[in-house]
Amino acid sequence: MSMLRLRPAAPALLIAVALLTLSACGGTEYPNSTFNHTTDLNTAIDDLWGRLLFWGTIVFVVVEAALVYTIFRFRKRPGGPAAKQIHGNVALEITWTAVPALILVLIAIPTVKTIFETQAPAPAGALVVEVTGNQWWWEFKYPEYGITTANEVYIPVGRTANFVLRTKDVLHSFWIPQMGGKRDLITNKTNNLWFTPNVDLGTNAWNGFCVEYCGASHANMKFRLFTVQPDEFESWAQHQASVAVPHRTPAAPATVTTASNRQPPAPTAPAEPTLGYVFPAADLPDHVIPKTPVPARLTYDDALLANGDPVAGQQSFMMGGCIGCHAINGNPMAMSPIGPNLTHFASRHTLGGGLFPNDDHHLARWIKNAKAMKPGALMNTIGIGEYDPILKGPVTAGLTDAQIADVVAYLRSLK
Amino acid sequence: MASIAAPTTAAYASGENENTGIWSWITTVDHKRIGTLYLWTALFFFLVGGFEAVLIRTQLMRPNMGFVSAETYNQLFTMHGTTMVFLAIMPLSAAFFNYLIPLQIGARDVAFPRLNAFSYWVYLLGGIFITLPILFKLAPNGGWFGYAPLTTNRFSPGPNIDFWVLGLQILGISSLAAAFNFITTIINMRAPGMSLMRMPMFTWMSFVVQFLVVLAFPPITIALFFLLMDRFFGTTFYAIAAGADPLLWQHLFWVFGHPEVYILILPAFGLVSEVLPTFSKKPLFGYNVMVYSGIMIGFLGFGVWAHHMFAVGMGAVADSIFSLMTMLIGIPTGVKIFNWIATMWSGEIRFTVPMKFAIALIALFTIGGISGVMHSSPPADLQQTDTYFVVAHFHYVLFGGSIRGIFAGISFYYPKMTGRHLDESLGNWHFWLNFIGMNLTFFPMHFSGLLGMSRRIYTYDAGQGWDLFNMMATWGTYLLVVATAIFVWNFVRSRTRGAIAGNDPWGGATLEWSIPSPPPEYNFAQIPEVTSRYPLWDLKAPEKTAGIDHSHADAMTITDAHAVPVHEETERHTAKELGIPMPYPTVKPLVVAFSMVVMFCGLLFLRNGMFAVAMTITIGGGAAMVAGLYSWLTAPLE
Amino acid sequence: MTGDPSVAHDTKHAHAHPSGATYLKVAAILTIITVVEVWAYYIPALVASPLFNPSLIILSAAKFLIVVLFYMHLKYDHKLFKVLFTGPLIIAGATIVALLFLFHQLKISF
Amino acid sequence: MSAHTTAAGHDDGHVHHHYTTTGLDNRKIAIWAFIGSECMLFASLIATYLIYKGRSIVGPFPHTEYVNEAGQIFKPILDIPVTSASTFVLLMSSLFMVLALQAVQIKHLPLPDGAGWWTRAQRSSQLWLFMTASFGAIFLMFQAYEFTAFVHEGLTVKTNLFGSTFFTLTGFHGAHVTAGVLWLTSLLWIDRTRGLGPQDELIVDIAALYWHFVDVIWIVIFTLVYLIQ
Repeated sequence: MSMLRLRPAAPALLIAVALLTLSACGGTEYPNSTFNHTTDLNTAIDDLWGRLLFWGTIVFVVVEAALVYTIFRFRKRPGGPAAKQIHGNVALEITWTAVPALILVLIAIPTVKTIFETQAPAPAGALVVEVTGNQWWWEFKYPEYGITTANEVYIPVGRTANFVLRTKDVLHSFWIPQMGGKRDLITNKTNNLWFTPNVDLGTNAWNGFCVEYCGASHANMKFRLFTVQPDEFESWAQHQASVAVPHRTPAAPATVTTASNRQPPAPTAPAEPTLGYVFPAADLPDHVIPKTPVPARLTYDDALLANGDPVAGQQSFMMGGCIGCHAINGNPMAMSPIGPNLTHFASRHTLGGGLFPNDDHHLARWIKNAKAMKPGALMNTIGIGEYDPILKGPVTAGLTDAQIADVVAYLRSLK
Repeated sequence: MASIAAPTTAAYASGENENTGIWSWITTVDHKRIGTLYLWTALFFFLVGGFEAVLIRTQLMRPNMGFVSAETYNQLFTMHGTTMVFLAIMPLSAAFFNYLIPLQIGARDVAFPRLNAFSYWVYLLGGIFITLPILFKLAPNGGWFGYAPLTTNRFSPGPNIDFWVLGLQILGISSLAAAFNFITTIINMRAPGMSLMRMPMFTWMSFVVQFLVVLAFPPITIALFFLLMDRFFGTTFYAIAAGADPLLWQHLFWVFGHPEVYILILPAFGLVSEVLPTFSKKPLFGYNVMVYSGIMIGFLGFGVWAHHMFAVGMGAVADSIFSLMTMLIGIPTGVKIFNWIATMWSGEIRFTVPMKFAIALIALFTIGGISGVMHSSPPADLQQTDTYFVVAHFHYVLFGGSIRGIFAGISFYYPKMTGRHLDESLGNWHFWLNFIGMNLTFFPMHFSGLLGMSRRIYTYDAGQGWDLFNMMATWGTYLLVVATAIFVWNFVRSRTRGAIAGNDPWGGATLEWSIPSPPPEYNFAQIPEVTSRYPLWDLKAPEKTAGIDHSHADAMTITDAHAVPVHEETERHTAKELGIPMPYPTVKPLVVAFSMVVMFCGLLFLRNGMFAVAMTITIGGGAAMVAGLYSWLTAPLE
Repeated sequence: MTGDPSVAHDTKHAHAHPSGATYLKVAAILTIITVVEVWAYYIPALVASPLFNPSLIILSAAKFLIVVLFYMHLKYDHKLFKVLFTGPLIIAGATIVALLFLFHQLKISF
Repeated sequence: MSAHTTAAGHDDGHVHHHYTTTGLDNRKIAIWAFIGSECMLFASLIATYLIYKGRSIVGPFPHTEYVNEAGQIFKPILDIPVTSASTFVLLMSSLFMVLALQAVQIKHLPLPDGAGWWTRAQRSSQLWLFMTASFGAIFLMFQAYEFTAFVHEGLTVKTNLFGSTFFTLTGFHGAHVTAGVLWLTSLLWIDRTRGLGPQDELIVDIAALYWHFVDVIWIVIFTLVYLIQ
């Protein structure tokens, strides 16, 4: 991008537009680009956009060139010609009314066509994903499979995904820039957005955002979309639908992610039930891995995490008030639908509405003081002694750092 | 510039005249003084809104910055929008309505001088009311659009939104009162012979704007009233549990919000339509078409509101209709652009500072207009709405368009208002730094938006491909700070140090240039009889207006016995010397405005359950307002 | 009001207001329409008819028009007032209708 | 809202007669512009009422019976006979208003010989102003009665969407009537202290325009809210 912004160089702006538009299609440097042909929806939109950009560029060049030429040619010069007193011209007025009108017709026809195509009811056989917006996280339900999960959504390539959009509180908007347009989640109303990821898209991860201002942590209401192969999807879905059984990860380092899950069940743990497919952590593209800094004032000794005991953690989870909001299928005590469903929590790559990587380090701090980790977070402050803005004082009935390590161990075992 | 009037003007400009005490400003009903008050107040709020923008941009300079907290950021972007729309651009336009309309139509004042003072005081007090909470971190935080149900008690339990609801209600009253006043003024106070189709283009565009205000503000008044009732009295207009439909707010808001866009831009269009002909030494090209296109823009403006809502799922039919209506509005807007260029064509263009701003408006508004057409296509808009692409779009329209028009207007009319010129070289610095800074700030936002960056986020993650564009935008903003500082310095300094300007420093065509600078309190010693669109060119450069229809007003309609042919007035007298009755200065409009604001303030106490206190203040304020009103209405004007 | 009393006199006579008898007649018509409306409300067969709502709206529009034309003497007054009133009225009416369509209280059938 | 109506209506005193372009009085133009604006105000209120019509989750409802979970029965709440009466009252007040204006216009004309009571009455602006204001006040009493009755029957602004929209719409109208009654009372007071004559035609005219407008709004409300189901 040139920093040159002088008016006589206005066409430079245009070249910059063109260059950037082209480079944006590359995708690696601009991981949330809207110029894609990954689905039927964004192909239709991008075709329309191409037309708009084409005519927009022509109008831009014509107007700016006419302007620059006029002010250059008719600048006042010593000895130059006197101004010609023209008051108007009917033919010209008709021309520059009719020509733009014609251009608009050329835009309007495909626009209306695309509106009706993209807003038609989703084709039969579409995979229904019920999306519920919450301040500030996403719930995804697959009625076909009986799955409830949060902030991470898997869809198979080649099959139409029909997102049924609702909100539990204020307005939100569901947007995966690389997949197509956005649609708002409106209180007391159900909206739809559907698209079919191309078969050749491959297994990939994409960013999703809330794009309707929804309060304090609007910026932190993100999610991830994984487009996977149909068999991978089936595997994932079958496992997600199962009840949660803690899976021990023997002798794994505290910050281990789910990298090992893709391998077939390890021969050393034959008693464990088969884990389903999870998007391999090693394959996660950089732009879907959150880099949000942890607030400096929130301290936690990571050494404690090595001694976390999942069984004690399960107890603390019950006693520490967690079940007031969170559900874990298979745990009859934890059934509350208020917060994110944690059934296969450890199979997720992010936590806190896509704000942090789902590892021990971040999870411990999140449990200790979610409100410090995420502005306005509705989750209670759990760590004893942490300041709580609602109590307007330190938390007295909560968990110690050691207990938090246990809860971390428990949650991270829910693969 | 050497005219016999210069010494008098110089003496006046140095403040050697009476009636400059603070009390004279508080009690003034003179449209020029009220215009000046509007100008200074609105410029102050413009700086406040700009300062908020600087904080916003600093926070967004790099990913994951911690310069301000999320809550502070949300208050900042809400107040930036609210301030710029309601406290800066609209009142800057109002400054010109006040100052110029009576001068352009050859009147001695507006139709209702005291109502005019009332409008200003309500604006000032409302502006303070809505701005002050930011000092206590209690500023509104629901966005300038205030979408329900986020703004209801359930999701915004603090007093922040109360300030917003009540503040906008107060400001709406100011705008409405002013609009009734200017509609009446323009219809009924024109000099003999000044038919509608002879009005200067600024007056015409302002005329259209007043109708937009009169028709667009009631829906927002009602939408805000519903929200006020919900927040204070537990009604269910936006209550989720009662089955309310939050789209009600959005529709009512945008029924107001879209005409509001034209309320913000049309006065700027009017101003540049004055500047361009003057510095091209040619009459405005296609005057009639310019008038009709302005009316068309205003009229169609009421039929396009839902294009702000393509993502809400209105259905294909509604999307298509609003899309087509929106595209339609591009036509009269384009016509204006072409006519401006044709106005300069074959002229003798002088690149003064106001002319540069006017030309820049054409160049930059065109960009905003083109991106506007891009949003008008709903499927494409689904990739654009609520992203930085839209932020880029409306800043090209408002900062590239409205603000540029206003700066053109300020530098053009500063000599008329103060009797002195702004410094040309400081003006050039201001212009170029502003122009570069503006493009550096907002052009990259087109890219960050289309590359997936959404609006209203206080932070963004690293590695999303947006870093460069945000860095550019922030540096552009800093450049704008420098440019604005130069402008402020120039604006303040030139009041006492600028070169003396005569009646007509630029060779203007319209009546305001026929009287001394600054204009005497009575404006015109003798009301001129107008015979064409360009009365002063008829007098001084008749070759420019040779092709235009001239006619004297029908003798029957010249009922002002004192009307005389258009002439230059160089002598400065007092109204008393000339025997011109002037309205009495009065503090009553301020009293009424103040008690009305007190009445609204009372409601704030309901939040703390202080019912008795709230009712005492509200009823007390209301009673004082009614008493003030009676006293005002029963006192003679002049 | 104008500076010249003779002109003021002229404008006043340019639009003669209707007489007291006209006002009484108008009042009678308004009363009759209102009585018809309320009467229709109590006839179940009429209420069930698909024409009930449209007829009531037409009757009320007629009353509206009569008051505006005669009592607000828009019929006799300066053209300017007609413009100042009908312009906003049209925009207001169109806005109501558009909103009712958008909220599916009125349906478009294709 | 009414604050600036009155302001617009009465500003500029009654003393000087300036040149105006159209020969019309500024105040009359302003009041018509204000009425235009009021059209949009009431359009927003009426549209909201109609949008929420039939969308209330719980009763009471305007035209249909409602049984709540506890088995409590709520009758259709609108009282058509009472409202028909109040509608008639408001219509009549409009008639009195035109007669008041006429009285101001013709009171200076000499009475013909043997003029009957009607001819004499037609010249009494005080009578008609009083009647208009009183009928306005009676209308307000009807409304106060209606509101109280509804609250007793279990409908408040908080109950449901119907309650919120109904009370706000009719309440807004009621506030306009109240402002109008105050305005008319002020005129009556002026009439009693110094007498209104033909030179005051305008200030009565603009009050009348406002009053009739408030009346036509009620005509619309009566049909759309009360009669249509």
